[in-house]
Amino acid sequence: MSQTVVLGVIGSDAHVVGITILEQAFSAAGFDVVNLGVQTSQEEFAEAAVAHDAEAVLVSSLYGHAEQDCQGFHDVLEDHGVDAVTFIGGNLAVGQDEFEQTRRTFRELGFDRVFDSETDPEDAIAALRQDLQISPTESERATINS
Amino acid sequence: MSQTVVLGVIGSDAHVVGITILEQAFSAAGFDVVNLGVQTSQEEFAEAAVAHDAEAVLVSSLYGHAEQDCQGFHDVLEDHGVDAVTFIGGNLAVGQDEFEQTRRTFRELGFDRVFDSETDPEDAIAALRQDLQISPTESERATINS
Amino acid sequence: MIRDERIPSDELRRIDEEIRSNWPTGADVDFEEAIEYHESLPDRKRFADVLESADKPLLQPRAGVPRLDDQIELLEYLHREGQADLLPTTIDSYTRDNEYGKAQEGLDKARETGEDTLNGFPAVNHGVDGCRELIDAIDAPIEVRHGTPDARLLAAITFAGGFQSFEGGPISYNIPYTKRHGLEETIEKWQFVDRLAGAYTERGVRINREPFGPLTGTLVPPSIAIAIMIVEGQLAATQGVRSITLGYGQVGNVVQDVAALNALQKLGDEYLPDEVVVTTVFHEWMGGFPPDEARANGVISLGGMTAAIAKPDKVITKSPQEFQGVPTKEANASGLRTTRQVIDMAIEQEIDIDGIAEEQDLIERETRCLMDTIFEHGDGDVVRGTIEAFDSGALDVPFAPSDSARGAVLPARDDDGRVRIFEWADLAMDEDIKEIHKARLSRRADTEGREQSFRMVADDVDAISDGKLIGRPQGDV
Amino acid sequence: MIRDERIPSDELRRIDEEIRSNWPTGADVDFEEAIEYHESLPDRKRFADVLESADKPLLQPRAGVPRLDDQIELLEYLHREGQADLLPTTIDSYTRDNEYGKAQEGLDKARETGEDTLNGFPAVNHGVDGCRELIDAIDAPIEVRHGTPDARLLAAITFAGGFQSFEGGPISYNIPYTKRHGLEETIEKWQFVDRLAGAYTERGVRINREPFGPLTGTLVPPSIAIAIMIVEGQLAATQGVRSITLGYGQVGNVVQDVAALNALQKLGDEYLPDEVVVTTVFHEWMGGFPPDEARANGVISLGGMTAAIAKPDKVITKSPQEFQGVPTKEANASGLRTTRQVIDMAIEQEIDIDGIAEEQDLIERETRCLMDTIFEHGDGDVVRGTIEAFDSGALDVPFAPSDSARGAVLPARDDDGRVRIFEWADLAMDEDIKEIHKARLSRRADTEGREQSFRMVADDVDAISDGKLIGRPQGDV
Repeated sequence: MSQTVVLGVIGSDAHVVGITILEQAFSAAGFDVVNLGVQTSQEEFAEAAVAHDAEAVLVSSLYGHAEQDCQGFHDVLEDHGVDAVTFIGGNLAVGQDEFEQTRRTFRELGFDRVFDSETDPEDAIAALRQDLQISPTESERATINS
Repeated sequence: MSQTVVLGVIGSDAHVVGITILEQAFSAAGFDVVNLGVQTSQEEFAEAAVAHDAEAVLVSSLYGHAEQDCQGFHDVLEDHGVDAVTFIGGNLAVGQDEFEQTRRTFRELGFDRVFDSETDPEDAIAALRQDLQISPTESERATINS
Repeated sequence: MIRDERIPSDELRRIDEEIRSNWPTGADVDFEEAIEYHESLPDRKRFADVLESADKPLLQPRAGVPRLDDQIELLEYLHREGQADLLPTTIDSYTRDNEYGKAQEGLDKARETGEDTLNGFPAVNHGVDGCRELIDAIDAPIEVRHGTPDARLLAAITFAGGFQSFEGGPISYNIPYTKRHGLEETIEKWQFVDRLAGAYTERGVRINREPFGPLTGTLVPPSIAIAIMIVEGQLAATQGVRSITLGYGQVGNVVQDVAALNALQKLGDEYLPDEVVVTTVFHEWMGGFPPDEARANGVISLGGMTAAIAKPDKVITKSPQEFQGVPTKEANASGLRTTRQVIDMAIEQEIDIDGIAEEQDLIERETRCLMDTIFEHGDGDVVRGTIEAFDSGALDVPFAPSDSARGAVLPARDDDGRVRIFEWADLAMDEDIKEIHKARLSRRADTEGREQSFRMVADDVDAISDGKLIGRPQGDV
Repeated sequence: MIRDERIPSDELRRIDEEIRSNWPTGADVDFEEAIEYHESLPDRKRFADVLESADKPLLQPRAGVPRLDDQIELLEYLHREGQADLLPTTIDSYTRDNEYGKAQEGLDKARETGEDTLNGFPAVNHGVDGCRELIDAIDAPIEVRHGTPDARLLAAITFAGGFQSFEGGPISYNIPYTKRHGLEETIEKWQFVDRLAGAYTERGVRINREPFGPLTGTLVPPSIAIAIMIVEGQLAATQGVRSITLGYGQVGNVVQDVAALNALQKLGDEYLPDEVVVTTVFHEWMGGFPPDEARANGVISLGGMTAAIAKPDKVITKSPQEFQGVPTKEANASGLRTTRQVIDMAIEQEIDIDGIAEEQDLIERETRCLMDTIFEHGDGDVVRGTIEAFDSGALDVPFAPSDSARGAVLPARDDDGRVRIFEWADLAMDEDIKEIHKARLSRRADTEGREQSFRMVADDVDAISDGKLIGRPQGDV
């Protein structure tokens, strides 16, 4: 049975190219992809995750306001009873100099993995496969993220 | 009877394009042109003016050292008994911001007319025709030079 | 249910009054007085005439800042130092969302602090008089550029304010710009904009209209862009517009770009009514730019070279600072001059490249397939047909953020760098054309020793900013 | 009376010892030890191999500063930030005049004050060890570029110092560079340089030799440049050189430039012995540049575009600061990256322009006329033929400052921007070819409504720096 991932660009962000490519990549990798498109609210992510019984929620953001758009996101997911793996990726801060700092910020917000905008779709797919099959140790996780 | 002009690039300067064009322009305008080419010394100008009984000596300089190269030039001409009209043109100073200052400098060195590097050959020809036929007033001269 | 029909005069007046009441500056619009103002403008400020009578491609940058005096200074600079032939006024994002109150706050703050708190010129807030101060100050024609789904009030004020060219359209300012505006809704709103431009036109003030050709700016197959340009041209013509500039965004393959511009002009002339003067505008590369001014200048120059060969009526230039967003005025002028130098050095040369006619023929056939499906979907009505065709996926735009388009079609470059369609989804296209694309992409796959896959699409999206045209696998081929 | 004959070994040794005694550093040259040093260099520093095995045009800038550490830093920068494939070391003017004493003073002063009192790297003064420090430090092949009529000591020291490529030749470093050096004199000196390169080649160290193609850099008709390249290639081959890179300077007309590069490769292969590997180098525009970096980038990009189509083995790049003389290292790297971006975006595209074959045919016919006249003037000896042909004016270079060339031939652009010959003087050319040029120039005269005259020549010389290719009369046509 194939696994379902919900995909979207959060907030008022209208950058569509990245998620279009992710949609194709995850579909080709055998996932059922629900692509919510651009300008997706926290509630829309949560509702779609419930409706499709999603194993993973993949959030994209490219316009630099991700931190603001993701405040309380995991509370909303919890309120809807969503217990999915959550990834976020893109240009997550206006300055990209200190990505480790950005990663910490989004891990603290509740995301399981944090990717920068240079990440290949294949890396995200490999990471998700790992997360959905076996619970990786912290050290493995660190290796894949870096 | 056509009139003879001696033409050359003074000093160690090897810029040949300008005098090649001047040679053509003055020839086409009916002058007999003696083109001494690049890297011509003060003595070579003077000797050629004598040998060809030149009405005019046209000096070109494009590498920014004209003032140095022309020190004492009119003394050398006088020593050889040359009584020709003398023009100089080109990039006559390293900074071209104050061309009026440059013009004064070369007028003081003894040149009858001083042209910047943007001057059309036609303007130099018109000026020479005037100088060889009638003695222009100072005001006319100023008009043509400007 | 809206159709491609001219808005009656009384309906035009009714909507005009209604939308002008949305914001106080709307009250200052007086059509008759505006006609007089336009008639008072010198020939060199008449956009349509200047564009249509030019004997070489005219250059136009993008530029907009909130304060009037700054905007005047900026446009004067680009005119003087960039030698721009035509000037723009780019509108801010709040105005694009019809949030005139927020735009006013931003403008007030900009006036107080001197900082640019808006990303463009809020023309509605500046009102008719503010616009005219700009028109009076600048010694060249100026176009309004924006990205507004509902641009009715903006049009009413800027037309009365003396602007004679207005970018956008119901598809081209919907599909790439917004998620939730329905196509029927934006078509209705733009019918008003075009009808208003038509009303000026009837009185001898030909307002130039320019559909936004690059669409999503990312590897848009030429035929899709051209079909949408023709549709928007037809809609504008129905409402009385008589000067229409169809747009196209550079894909970076010279043969395909020249062929596309040729096809755009030819099909535009063919599909639009005879009384419309059709011109073309070429947008320098609208995709991702290299994060390096030197390399960006190379991208800009390739655009200039293409323009020198295809000779569109207008070129919208990019700046070497494209990567970092809004350029300084110096960089903006620099992009203009680099483009000008390349065009002026190359345009007198006879550069006839093999294969342009064949590529143009392919683009024309594809475009006709799309126009035919629109016609069929709408039983002959282009408005209905466009809505239904987007709805069925028979018409589609790659990478479209809008819910009004499927965004299921995916492009990829072939082995020569031309943009082909890799994923057709439900796009209405003859099978033999699909076979041609497939064969071309298959050749690329062979060259690269990999399967045709979405991976090529992803690689191609990044290729130019990475310094190449085609997204080959790492390690080269 | 010198002829095109190989210098015998004992004569080579005699001259070598003599010239090495001209300056103290000459004593450090030991041929056998130098061979060992060259053999120790990694493949990626072997100039001929790297150039000849490249699968796309390699880029090389110009650069030279007096101090060794500064030169290392400069080349490292251009390699890293400019992504130059091949690096240069440009020699200072005193060394070019064999004034090693003055060069030493300048170098000493540069070392004391940190200021660059020389306009290049005085390789003779740095000596064999100094050169090797540079070769060791830089992870790419490096060429010596100069402009020296008598480059014998420079060659002896730089070859022993590990350089494997050496620009120049007896005509190309005489005619455009100096007034009073006789051609017979420079040929004799360069026979030694080539013979020394040949001696290394015999031992497996293939020194690449590169005649300077642009000559006077000002509207040089392609066939004149190509004929001189072939002659210098022949002279080098006679002395045992086996890797020869023939040069050509962009004239700015894409069709003519591509045709000329094609003809250069073809005729080079044909006229030079089979054992010579012939490659080509394309110099970006060597004439006057616009006094504006933005416009200069346009000129540079047109060069990149031409290179992408013609695919020469090497491109010598210009910088956007060309107008003001020696560029900063940043501007130098910027010219490299702009060129790289244009080439990489365009090179995979199939861009076959009509008329290239015809233009190439014309260039080849013209070149053969010149080669024939050289052969005839020399009774079959290329050295004698060259000297006599220049003497009679049957061979000539426009705008030549040297007394060794008449400099009576004058070029002008035709209506398409191709460089034609307006004033033939005594140049040996078939009448039907002259008629073709005349007809092309006549068409331009008609377009411009003026007579063919020297005025066109003057206008064309300034045209590119004024922003156009063709020097049309003011007010345009």
